[in-house]
Amino acid sequence: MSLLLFILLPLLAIFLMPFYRAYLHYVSTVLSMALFGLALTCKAALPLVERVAVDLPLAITFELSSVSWLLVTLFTLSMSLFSLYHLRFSSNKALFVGTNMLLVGVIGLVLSRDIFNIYIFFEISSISAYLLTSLNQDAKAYGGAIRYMIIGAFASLFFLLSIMLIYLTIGVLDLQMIAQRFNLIDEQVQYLILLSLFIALGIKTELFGLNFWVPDVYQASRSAVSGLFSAMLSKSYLFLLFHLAYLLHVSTSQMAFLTLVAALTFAVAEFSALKSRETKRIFAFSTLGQIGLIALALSYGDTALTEAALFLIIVHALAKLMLFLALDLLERRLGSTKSEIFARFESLFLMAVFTVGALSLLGIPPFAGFAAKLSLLKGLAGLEAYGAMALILTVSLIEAAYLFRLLSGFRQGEQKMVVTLSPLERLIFGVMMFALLLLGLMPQPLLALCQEAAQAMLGGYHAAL
Amino acid sequence: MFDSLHPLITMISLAIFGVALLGVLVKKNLFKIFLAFSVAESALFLFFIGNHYTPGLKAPIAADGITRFDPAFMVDPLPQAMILTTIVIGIAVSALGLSMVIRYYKLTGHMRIDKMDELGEEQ
Amino acid sequence: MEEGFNAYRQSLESEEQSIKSTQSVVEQAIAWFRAHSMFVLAYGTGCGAIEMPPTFTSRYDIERLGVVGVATPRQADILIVSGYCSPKTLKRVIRSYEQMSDPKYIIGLGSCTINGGMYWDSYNTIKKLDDFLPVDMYVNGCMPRPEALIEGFVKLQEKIRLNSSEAGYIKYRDNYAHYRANQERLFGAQVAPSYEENFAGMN
Amino acid sequence: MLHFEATLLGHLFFGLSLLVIVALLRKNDGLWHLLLLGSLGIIFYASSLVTLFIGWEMMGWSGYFILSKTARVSTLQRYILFNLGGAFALLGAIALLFSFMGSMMLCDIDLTLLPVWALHSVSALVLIAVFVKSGIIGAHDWVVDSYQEASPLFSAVLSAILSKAGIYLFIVLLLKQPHDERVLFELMAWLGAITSVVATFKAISQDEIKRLLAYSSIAQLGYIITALSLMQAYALEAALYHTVIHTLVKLLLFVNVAAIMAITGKERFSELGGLLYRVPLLFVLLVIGIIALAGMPLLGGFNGKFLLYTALLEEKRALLLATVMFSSASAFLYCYKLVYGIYLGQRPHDESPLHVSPKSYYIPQLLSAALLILLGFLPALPTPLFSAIGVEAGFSALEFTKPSILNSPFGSFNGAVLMSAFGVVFVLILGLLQRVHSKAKAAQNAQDISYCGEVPKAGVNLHFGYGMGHELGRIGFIAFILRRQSRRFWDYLNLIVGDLSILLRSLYALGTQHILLLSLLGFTLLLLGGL
Amino acid sequence: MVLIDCFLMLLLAYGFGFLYYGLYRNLSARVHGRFGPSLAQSFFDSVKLFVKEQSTTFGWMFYAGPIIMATGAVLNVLFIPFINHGDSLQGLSSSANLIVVLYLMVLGPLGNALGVGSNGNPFGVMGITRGLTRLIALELPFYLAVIGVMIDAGSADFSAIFEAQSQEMNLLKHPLLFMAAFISFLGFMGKSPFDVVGAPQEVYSGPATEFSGKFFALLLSQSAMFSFAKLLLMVNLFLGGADDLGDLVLKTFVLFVAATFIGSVYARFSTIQSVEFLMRIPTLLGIVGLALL
Repeated sequence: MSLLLFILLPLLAIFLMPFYRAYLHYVSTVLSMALFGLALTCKAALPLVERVAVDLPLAITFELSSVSWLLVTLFTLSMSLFSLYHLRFSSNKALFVGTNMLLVGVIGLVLSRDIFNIYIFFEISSISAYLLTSLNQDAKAYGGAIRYMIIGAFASLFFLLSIMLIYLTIGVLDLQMIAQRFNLIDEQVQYLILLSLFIALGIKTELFGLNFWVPDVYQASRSAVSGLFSAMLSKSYLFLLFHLAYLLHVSTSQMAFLTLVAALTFAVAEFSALKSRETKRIFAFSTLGQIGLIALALSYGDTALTEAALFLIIVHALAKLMLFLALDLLERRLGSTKSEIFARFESLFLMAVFTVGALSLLGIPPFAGFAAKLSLLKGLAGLEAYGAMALILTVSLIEAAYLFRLLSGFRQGEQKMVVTLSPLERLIFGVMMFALLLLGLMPQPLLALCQEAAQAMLGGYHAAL
Repeated sequence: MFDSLHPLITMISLAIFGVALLGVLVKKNLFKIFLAFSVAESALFLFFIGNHYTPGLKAPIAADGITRFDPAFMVDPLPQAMILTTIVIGIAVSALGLSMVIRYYKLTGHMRIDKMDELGEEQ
Repeated sequence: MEEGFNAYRQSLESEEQSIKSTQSVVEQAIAWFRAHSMFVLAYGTGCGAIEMPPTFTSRYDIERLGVVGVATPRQADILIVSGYCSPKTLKRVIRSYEQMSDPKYIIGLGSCTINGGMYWDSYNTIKKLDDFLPVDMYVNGCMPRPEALIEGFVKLQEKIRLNSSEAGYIKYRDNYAHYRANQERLFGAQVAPSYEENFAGMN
Repeated sequence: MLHFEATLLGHLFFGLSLLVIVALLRKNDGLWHLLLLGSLGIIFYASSLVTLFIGWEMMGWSGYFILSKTARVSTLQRYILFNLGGAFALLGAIALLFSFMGSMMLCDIDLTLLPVWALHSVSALVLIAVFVKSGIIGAHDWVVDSYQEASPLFSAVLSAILSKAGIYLFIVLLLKQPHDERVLFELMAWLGAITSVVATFKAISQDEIKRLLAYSSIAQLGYIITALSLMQAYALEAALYHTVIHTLVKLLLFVNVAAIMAITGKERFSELGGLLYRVPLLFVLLVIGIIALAGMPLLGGFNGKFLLYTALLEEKRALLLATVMFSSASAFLYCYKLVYGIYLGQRPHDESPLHVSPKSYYIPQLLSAALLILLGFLPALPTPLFSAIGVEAGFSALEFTKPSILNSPFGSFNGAVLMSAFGVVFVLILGLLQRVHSKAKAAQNAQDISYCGEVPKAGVNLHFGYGMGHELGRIGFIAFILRRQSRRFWDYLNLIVGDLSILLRSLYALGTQHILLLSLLGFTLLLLGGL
Repeated sequence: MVLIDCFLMLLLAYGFGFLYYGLYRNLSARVHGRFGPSLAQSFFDSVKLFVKEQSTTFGWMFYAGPIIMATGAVLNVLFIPFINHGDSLQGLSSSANLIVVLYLMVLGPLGNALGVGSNGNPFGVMGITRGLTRLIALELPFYLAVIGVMIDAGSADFSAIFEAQSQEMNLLKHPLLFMAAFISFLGFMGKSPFDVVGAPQEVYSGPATEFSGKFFALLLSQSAMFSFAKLLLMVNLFLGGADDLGDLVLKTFVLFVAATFIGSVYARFSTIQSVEFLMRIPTLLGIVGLALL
């Protein structure tokens, strides 16, 4: 049960693609479900370290700590839901390649413990993201993809610069060893490395100041694809940013700066969603907002808050994927993605899906978002961070404003197009809605997992303080 | 830290890197932007390899007669391997980017970055 | 039969004795109260209306007799038709009279209500009020002074005390058809709705 | 997440909500009403702060989805934003409390242990939730709009029950305050009184029926809030008593208005009138309702107010009592307007046919009318329950002699004597009036009114009495109140937030190269700053 | 025993009511320089109206309205004790207190309003609206004064109020409160500055437009008893209550004469003027009186 399976199997599937050209979606569904099963089975043997030795000094190590296990399970789960949803449609080669490469890149980011290895998966996930953005093959898709590539390339430049500086100064690539020797480096160079890392990963985790490109990309790509982006892509980079921050013992003032940036992301994104008319951009802003919230929680470096953040990651991924898949359904049936489409379709089930998704995003009981928001607020109150609490509470009022404006569309409009869902789609959305409700009413088991993951993530950081 | 780096190479590579970034920011044509990015990347490679290379040592290639890696008179092979993979990745990214630019040009008839107005709120 | 004012007085007094003997104490008490509290409808119909305010002021002070002006016909007992009466006014007068509750009395001031007075040949006044409404007490004089008006009230009090059967309201009720015919002849289509049902089952 | 515990207070409030929702259950949105009842059950039987909050929010959004069937989008937005604003304030308070108390269970919440600033901030946050829910004067626009635009039966539920959730929250969370830290409750008392005065005058000048009833609910809740802020056994009893009465009265009035709307299809005073002799039973029920609403001694409405007055007297709050009595006296004007506008006066000449009145509207009205009359006869009937709740909340027990005698620190009165005296005297006078010499004759028809000798023609609208309250606009002090509009403040705020959002959104419309320039600039600034 | 007591109180109230009403007409006549009717003229008027042959009615609500109004007046009389000690002429006041009586005074106008509303005459409703608007402003100073009295007495029961005034009348103890209460008492009595409700010319005698025959009689007799009840209330609250019947007559007479003379001197305020006046000076007096409690 080596960790490499997570990386190799999807790549192998891409390689053997010509053999099953017509059943691509079935293959990717089976593949992602298998990986999901695999992830669940190796829960017991945590933490799993695997060293792939080419020649003794040159070795690539993969580590599956409880945090990365949680994320890998989340990624494989969202991937299987995504491909289940696509079973109905005709097989699309680019989509198959893109999604599987994205899965590999994202899992690689989370697993690898070697800085250069991270760079490779950084590039793999980026390339697959560029490909997926341009799936619609029209001017809008290509425009979005090109913009994404330019900014992605800019980010990889800085990441490359930081790797080179690290290697030039301490000559080692393994994260553990970098962590030990990091404070040997000269003060300015440390700051330069951290800064370039922050810029590179900041662009990828879509923090404030560096995330102005995100709404365009979400608007350009298909809704289902943007669902994948918000469920997997930004989450993995978020984990990476804070994993490196904790490993390299970033100073408290820099952590405070991160908190400020995260708070700004949350507030600015939610505010700018208020008057937007484009549904995909609204959900993009909402994703940015939630990322800001997760970053805010992670930036305090406190186990309770990190536990809440991880729980929020999972809940947000589920809710946002559901919303985007439902939006994709609508987009395929009605064509446009203006926010008026909410007034032009007639399907009780789909309305329920949007309502459950919106309420969970907002953190309204009895859905999962509430448990996340409550533990977040409890953690903040424990740290007496009352400013952050006030910010979260007031800005989520803005969030409520635009989400309920969307929901109120159901009552407006006259001649509505009846949208019928296939039993499979009803099953997928039903499962996801039930999961959100279940997590809302009984969050304890998942919270315990997140607690354990939080301790694993912050173990080193607390030891050093 | 700057004393251990080779001053001349660092200066040249940073200069090239600056020019490349300037190109990315100023140039309007998408082709030129992607070319500027690959120039910037190669500037970084130059910086990295230049500063790491100690003159007089052999390249770490298993030629005839040398079967085992010997740090005494062989250069550290790791950066070489890294840069090689990065070059490959760089080429892959620019290939994908340029093919998209061509497709975009076929669809919209222009390649100017400041005229890309399909996305945004007004539509 | 003697003529003149005194003769009329004697006939009234003798009639009073004869009626008093026939009525029970209760009816006499009722008549007494009706006489001692008379509500006049504050409705000046003609030129004589100017004579009524002085009667209420301190010089003549009719309130001593228990006379009070009220605004609505519902509360009023007495309607004073003061002077000439054009058909337009007569329509309102009839409506108000019909809305007053029994027993109700009408005092006609001046000769215009008797035979048209100086407007005898005018095209727009009615010549004889009695054709349209049963008048109980006439006070003559081309606009009688307040003393005459008070004299009229005193006489009316005595008549009310008699509780005699040919009071105006009974006459109106009994031969309503006659009055109604006159009214319809005068007003034609604009006659007010008839008040027929109100008299059913009253006597 | 959900912990429950049966308390007397919970039984009282849940009993009331059960009565209201079951009485108004209809087929078309019955499911949502049951969900609402479930969420109310969660609130009233919650034993942990989180459960309380879950019930609170579910009540909020289930109400939203019922309201969304009939209301406009702007009203829905106003409803949900105010409710969520209150709920998030409550969530902040819960988080704060948890950080000091360490546990979420209600039983070990002890406000005396909190430091002063924490006590004030927790109380302030909870008060925001209470004020928003009961529609205190600044935050009352959503109440008025949603009552007006909800379906008549749902506005009955809204006014009878949902507004009481705030009261329950106050009793559960804030009642056990340390004595000297009550600066907030002084403000709250005055806020309640001022709300009742302003809402009463606004109610008088309304033309739509449901808006009038909405303002009247706001005013009545102002009394309850003033009563609660006195922190005293009899004041708590007054608050609870008035809550019960207000629920019954509003149920009666709203269902009555719903019946009228079902019959005539109109909902403004100017379009109604003269229905007295067509639906006499509805008229009698409405008269019972307004007698209780105005707080006149005969029916139960007076008992709650009597206890409030005596509590205020005992606390020597003369000016506060004067304000409350002033507003409850002027409440009589809108009570009469409600009766006159719909039933009395001349019916406008349009002879649109009346639909038959649905039987199911009568049951809730008869039920609450019977209860009000019972409470009129036996005013002290619920006192043992209220005193038990008071003891449970930490106050001293209340004095209770007989169910018919309601006693208070400032004197008692016997409801049975009052009612039977009224009955006996009424019958005596009726008998006298029948025996009297003068016989009553019915007027001929609607035109047979004393109208200065004129005969009112059919087209003349004689029902202009409905405009009762416009003359208040000419009285200086009241005109000042009527001109104050908190709606303008909220709309201005909405405008600012909208502009800010458009401004910030323009950040996301930057060109690619501008974005790169910005990040490069950020990089260099941070670099120079850091070195 | 209580029944006889109540019946006696009603008789007294009826008698004194009409006596004072006749007195009022006589006194204001004397002020106008004329003799005025006999003292019992109002009694004669009401009896004459009772014995009228015919009185128009507009349905059962119109019939019930005046009855509720009369019941309200009668209840007021019964619930206010005539004598401030002992158990004679106490009526039912033992089972009620001042606050109940205050709010019972609103019951009469409700009956009147319902009756007037049901007959459909627009003038009637204009009168009622004027009455209710004026009622708002009337009750403010009166409540301020009553609150002062209750706080000073420490309870709302009449016995406690009498006991608090045993040494010194409230009139002397709290002159400001008395003044505020007296001004609004004028309004309650419907005396001249504040008699805009039933103005004959403007609103066709206001609420009483459609009252004919026995209904108008009932209206007159209940307003007589109601004004006597209010006189009684003022006496109990501010003049220390009546020790015996003679003291009762004296005090009510003094108070009544003062009200009559003020009434017959002032012209009529319009609704807006009376509301704005009552909300200024008397309310100010009341608030200052309360402050000095």
